[in-house]
Amino acid sequence: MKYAYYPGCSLRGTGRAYEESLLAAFRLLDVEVEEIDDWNCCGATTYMSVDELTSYALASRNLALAERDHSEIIAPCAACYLVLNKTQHYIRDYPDIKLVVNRALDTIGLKYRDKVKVRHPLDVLLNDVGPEAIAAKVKVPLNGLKIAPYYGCQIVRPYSTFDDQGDPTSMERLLEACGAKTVRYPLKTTCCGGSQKGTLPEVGLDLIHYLLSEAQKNGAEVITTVCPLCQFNLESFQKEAGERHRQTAVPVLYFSQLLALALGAPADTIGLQRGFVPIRPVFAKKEIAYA
Amino acid sequence: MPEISQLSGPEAVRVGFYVCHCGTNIAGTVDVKALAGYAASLPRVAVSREYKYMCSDPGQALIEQDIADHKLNRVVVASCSPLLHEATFRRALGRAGLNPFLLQMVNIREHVSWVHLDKKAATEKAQDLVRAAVQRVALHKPLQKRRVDINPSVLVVGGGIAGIHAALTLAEAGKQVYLVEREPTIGGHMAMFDKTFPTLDCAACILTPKMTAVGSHPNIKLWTYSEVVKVDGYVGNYKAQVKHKPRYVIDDLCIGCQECIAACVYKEGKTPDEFNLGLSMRKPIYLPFPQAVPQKVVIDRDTCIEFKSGKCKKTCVEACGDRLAIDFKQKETFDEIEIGAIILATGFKTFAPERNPYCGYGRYPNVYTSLEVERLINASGPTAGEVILRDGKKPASVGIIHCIGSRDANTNRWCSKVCCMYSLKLAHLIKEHTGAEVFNFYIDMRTPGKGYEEFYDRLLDEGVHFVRGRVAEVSDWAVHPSEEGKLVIRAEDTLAGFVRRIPVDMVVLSVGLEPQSDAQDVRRLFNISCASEGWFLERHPKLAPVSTFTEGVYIAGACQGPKDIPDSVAQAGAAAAEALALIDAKSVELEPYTASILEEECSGCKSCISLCPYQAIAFIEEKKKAYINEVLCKGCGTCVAGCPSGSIKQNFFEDEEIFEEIEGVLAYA
Amino acid sequence: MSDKSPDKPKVAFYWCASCGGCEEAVVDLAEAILDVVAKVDIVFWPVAMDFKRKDVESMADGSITATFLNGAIRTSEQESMARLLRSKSQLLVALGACSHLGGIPGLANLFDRASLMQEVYVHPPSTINAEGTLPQTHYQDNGHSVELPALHETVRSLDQVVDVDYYIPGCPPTPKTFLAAVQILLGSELPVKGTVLAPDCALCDECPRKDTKPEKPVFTEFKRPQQMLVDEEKCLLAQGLLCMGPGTRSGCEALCVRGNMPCSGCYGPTSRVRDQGAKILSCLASLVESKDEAEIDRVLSTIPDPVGTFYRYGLPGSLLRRKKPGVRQAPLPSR
Amino acid sequence: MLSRQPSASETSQAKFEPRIVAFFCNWCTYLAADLAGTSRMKYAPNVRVVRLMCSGRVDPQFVLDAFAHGADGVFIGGCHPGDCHYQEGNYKTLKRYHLLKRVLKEMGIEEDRFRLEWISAAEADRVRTAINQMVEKVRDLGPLNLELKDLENAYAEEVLV
Amino acid sequence: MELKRTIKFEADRDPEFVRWISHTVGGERIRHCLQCGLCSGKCPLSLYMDYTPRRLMHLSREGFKEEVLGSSSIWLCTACYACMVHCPKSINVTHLLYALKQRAIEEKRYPRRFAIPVMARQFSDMVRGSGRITESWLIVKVFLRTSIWRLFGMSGLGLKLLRTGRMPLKRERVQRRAEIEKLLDSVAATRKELAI
Repeated sequence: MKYAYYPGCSLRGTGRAYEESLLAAFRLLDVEVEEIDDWNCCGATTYMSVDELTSYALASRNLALAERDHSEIIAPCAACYLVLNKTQHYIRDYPDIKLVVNRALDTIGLKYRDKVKVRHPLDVLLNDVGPEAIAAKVKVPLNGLKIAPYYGCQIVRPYSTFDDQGDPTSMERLLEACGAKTVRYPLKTTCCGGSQKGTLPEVGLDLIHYLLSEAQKNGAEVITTVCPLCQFNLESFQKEAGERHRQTAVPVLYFSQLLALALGAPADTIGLQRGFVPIRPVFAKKEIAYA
Repeated sequence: MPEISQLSGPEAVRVGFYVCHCGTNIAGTVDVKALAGYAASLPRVAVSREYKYMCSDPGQALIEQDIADHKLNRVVVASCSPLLHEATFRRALGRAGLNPFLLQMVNIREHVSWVHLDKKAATEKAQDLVRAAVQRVALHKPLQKRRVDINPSVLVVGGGIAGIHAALTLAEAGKQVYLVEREPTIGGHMAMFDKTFPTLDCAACILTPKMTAVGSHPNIKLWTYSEVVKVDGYVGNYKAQVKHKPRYVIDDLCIGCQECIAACVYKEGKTPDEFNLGLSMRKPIYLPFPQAVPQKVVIDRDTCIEFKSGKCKKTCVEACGDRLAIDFKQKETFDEIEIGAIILATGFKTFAPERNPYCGYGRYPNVYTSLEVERLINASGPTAGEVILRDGKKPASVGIIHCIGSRDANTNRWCSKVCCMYSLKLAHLIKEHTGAEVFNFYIDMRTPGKGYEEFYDRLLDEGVHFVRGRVAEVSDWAVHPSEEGKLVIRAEDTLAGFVRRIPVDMVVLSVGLEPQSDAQDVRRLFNISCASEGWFLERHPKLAPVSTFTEGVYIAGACQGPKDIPDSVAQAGAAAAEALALIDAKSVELEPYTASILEEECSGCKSCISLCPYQAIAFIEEKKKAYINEVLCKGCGTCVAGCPSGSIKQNFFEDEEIFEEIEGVLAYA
Repeated sequence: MSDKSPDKPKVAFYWCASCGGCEEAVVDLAEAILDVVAKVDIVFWPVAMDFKRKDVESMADGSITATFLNGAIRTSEQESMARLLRSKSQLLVALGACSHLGGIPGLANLFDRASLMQEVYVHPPSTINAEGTLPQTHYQDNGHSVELPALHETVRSLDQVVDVDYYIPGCPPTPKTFLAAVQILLGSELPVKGTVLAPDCALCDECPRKDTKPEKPVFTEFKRPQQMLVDEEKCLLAQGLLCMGPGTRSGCEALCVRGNMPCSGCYGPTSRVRDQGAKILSCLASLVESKDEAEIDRVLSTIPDPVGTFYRYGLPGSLLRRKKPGVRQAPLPSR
Repeated sequence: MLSRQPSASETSQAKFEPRIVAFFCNWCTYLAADLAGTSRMKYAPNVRVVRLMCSGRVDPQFVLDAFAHGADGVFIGGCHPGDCHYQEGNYKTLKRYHLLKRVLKEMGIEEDRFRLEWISAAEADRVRTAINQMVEKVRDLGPLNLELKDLENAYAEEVLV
Repeated sequence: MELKRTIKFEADRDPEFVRWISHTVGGERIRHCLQCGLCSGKCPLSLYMDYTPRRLMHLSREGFKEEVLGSSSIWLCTACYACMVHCPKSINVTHLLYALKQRAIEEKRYPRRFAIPVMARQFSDMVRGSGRITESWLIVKVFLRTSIWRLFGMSGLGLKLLRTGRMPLKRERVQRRAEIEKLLDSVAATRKELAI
């Protein structure tokens, strides 16, 4: 089966490494994806918070476009994943929203039939590919690299059904299949501050600090994320957080970067150079012989 | 009684119609005047009236008077559900000399006025239902209830405090009681407690005398380590099969000396002790607790070396000596009993806090459930009554978190009713035993009961902290130096209006009460219903709280819903009294809704025979016809619907009666 | 047909939508027919003697003692003949399954008239009818005009058109059933109006294989006779054949079963049943062995055509009477 | 601002009110409907309940009779499989339902007009939602118009070819 | 010490607001709130809030509109959904906070140059124009309209992003931009027609 692929705006900006590494991993695992033709902004949480109806209409255009050729959409960005899912729920639950959306789509010759399923790459990798299949294809074992997976909020809450909302483990299972060790720490689904870091910068710092320090306290050498905004928040403000609380730097990667690396993708093709905290010394320490 | 045969032609039918206002319960939504007027316009209706409360004495008298004055021979009452007052109005007909089954009730309260808002639509619906009833009742025939004798013995299932009390009450009244308990001892949850609220009297002191009384009562047959596996029959005449699990110790020979336990090849216990919730270890041969009734040891075949390898030295057998009570070859056995009534007192289970990962149970060793703390506090418990943590230290601060698995849409929606009070009790006992600072995190403090609020007041006086807020998280990560090495409880102090983090050494989770995990199997076995949560369903929440929809089966204690000890005992007494009332009537009337074969018309096709789950239908070879044994028939009507030539009829639910009803509701203008 | 009448009773036969088999059954009375004929005057029997409609029209109302009408009502002509005969007759007897319940022609109620016309006159492989010409009720040519009876949208049993006094069931009624019915009608006391003149017990009662029927027949598959070698002794239902006997009135002496074929229900339901198909359906479905929904569906799917099976002779006489009409056509201008 | 007020699209025209005949077993669904009442749940007033002791008493004739007499839908409510007060009457219902559904389909009666639902004595809310759903579905389908007296008229007025 | 009257009168309550909140999408169950405070406890931002989410629930259902719309809490929500998925009464707390935020913007109840509404405005303009968001330009525009100084304060970070190729200056666009406009126009039209 070929999945529809919805990158969303962030994966073309701050989250480029996410897209680069995820697509590389998909290629190496024979997961076929096809980018949705002429997709548009999902409506994102910011839009949703001020003008919901419009955001549903925007999201539904992507759903309707995907539905023409596909039965499942992969949406890697947490915000996009949430918005697309929420749109589906609301169109089902509220007739008014359905009416607005249907009319709007009608004006551009599209129709939404509620036939497409929105899925996160973690879900696809875990349930469609499977950790065993991944383990079998690992070329560069991660040699017990200690990883603190950070899930953040929006891929586990409120709509995700593929993992536990309080204690998700899908990233652990995938990364352990690649030979890494994962560390248990209490904050893996606690909010990083989200877009507040951009609008009310002071607020997010404490949150970021607790996250980083708890992960490190439990032995993490690397933190992995599934969301461009989380990744950005966790790695960009380590210095500021450090000034406040005394803190050592820790690399923050997308889980897909480590996955692709383990599957044998060359390091320079999966956006490793785009991180602010250098990762190569960590790999060197762990004697990870990446390509 | 008037001769009904003379009423055979439809012209002779005279219907009296009565609509009840039920105060404003019905009249508020259904236009009762219009309804009475409408009924009066229907064919065969001789009298049509509306009245404030039809079920009241004057209401019933009205019907009786009309039957005499207007020569009524059919009655339709539009009021509440027939399950509530059909019997009432049938008796009224009986008093007026009319066969009670010439009545039809129309449910315009539960099915109309209470569920609709639009008065016009509700009134129309009521009219349709009334028209159907008037059409149907014309076809009603006089019926006689069947009377059957009642077996005077009673089966009590479950040997917790409710089952014990019910069994003793019945036994004292001279009835034969079978008490079946699936654990090796009776006593239930109450036996695990240390003190009981609010009086703080010792649970063992008040429970063990009752347990012993059960064990020795001549009228009680006590079967522990046993389960009811099959139930047949009907009110007054139930048959049950009881399975006795092998304890590998012969009941009659074991004298409870426990020498075998001391002699076991295991010098120390290696198996988590169920009674102490795994806080201590027991051997493969054990007595659940010192006051267990019966005082008979039991062998756990999963951990006993003899069962695992067959190569044990069997020092237990040696120790038992001439008594020869140990029998590794014991098999399960069965008993068949006949009883007239059944009391279910199967109790509850406590909420498993793993289901709520935020409270840290299973992740942090110093997070305990309330039941575990009961055992810690209990003098005969694993720590001999000392409240100490797993590392042996005494806690200096303790957080008691209420409503774990209660009042939560994500787990159980109900209030477990007993947790506030037992949390107060534990707070008091922990403070008494350790002197620790104790914090109670509660949502609402619920202390309705004699002496309960006073107990709360006492706790406030003792200096226990009360933080009103549902705990969001128990964790071990520190934000503040004072939190290092502690469990941190995070909750909004809703009375203060901000979020607090409170570090403690020990967390006690006040777990809620849940239906037993096999409640659904048990209720199927006894043919009763469960409420959606899984609690056994009573016949009426107020007026028949210990009866069920299956005649002769009663419920007592926490199997019906969360209950504390006084409530469980009261209910057990009530259930015993209901059972006594049934038995002492010596016989009981059964509804006459049975089916019968029209012998002339039956073609003997045998299609019906296998449709009956009660083997009530037999094929009579000589006549080549089917025959229904009325005593065995329970009146479901499945065979009636399945007879391809229409040759079975069911009393009160004859085809033509139902067709009239269907066409009646649809025959609107 | 009272004995007090000085004249011999006057009897009529008529034939509407049917195959003619019922009148064949009358002829099949063989010698016995002579006894009957001796007792009555046949005043109208188009299939045997030359009568015209005007002969009937000229009779006085109620002058025919009994009319035996076979066939369902399908056309305008049949309806008008039924009404005419009703008014001329003291007793109107529906003869045979078609007039009793609608019969085989009644299965047309699964379709609407327009699609039937297409099916018969336009689509058959043996027909070339590119213009889609359909029969007309009215045709004019050369100053002459021809009228043809019109086809109704719905097939009806006789009693859905006119009042019926008695019914003789069967497709066709066996000679024995017919004779017994005539004897009842010639007897001194007439049965209650509306009576079906056959025993009111289901067919199993007189089935020669009755004793071989098990007490717990269960079904895991329904078979058709061509799919198996049919045991000639054993109950057909027990062999998995869909026999309508348990839900069908007796009187035929289980002719089909004796011929190793399952009963297909032509005698209709007993008097206690309003819908023969629903009842046999209820009986057979409840004897399906499984409790699993998918398996239940599988077993029941071995009945390929439930309506055609359970309502073979009685669709118009059933509770639903016909397939729910689609969008009703707009009325055409009247002739 | 987005709200759940009935929108113009919902209230613009007078609705067709379907008539639905329901057969409820005495022990589960009828009790659940009673409970819906005592819980004061509100649901559509379009259903007329006929009480039977067991859903196994529902003769397929009753269903057909209801349709033939003007019902726009028929609803059967029984105990959950395995929970029948009479052990397995509801399984008989299930089997009859499956076959009857096929007959109804062949007879042109839409599937949504005939529904079997297992509702235990405790599931009052399910009574409410099942009835509301069914009423909505049947409302969307429109009147069935099978009522016999209508049919008689229809036959009489039938247009001839 | 300055004294302030804190008493509230019935006239301080806004019944229209109550009606609105309980009928708004997500507000269906607000009356069920039992004020347990779990939402506040779960909220990662509640440590900054003037009114905890729990208090907002109660103030809203009682109609204290001034307090609710004037609260900083509604701007602090990051939509992490922790309150919502754990609410013991299944109240859609996050959705409600969205609704309050929208209402506050509609009624222009926010500080001048407050970043969030500005960001939303910029966001929607950019979507209308391009169909997609180019983060770099969005951030620049937001800071230009709120605090130009912060833009300079952040320049270090911006440079880092530029250097790692994560801040492309090329604007992302959909090809069929007319479709986006039609879509948005249709939503506006329907909204007007149905008055929602």
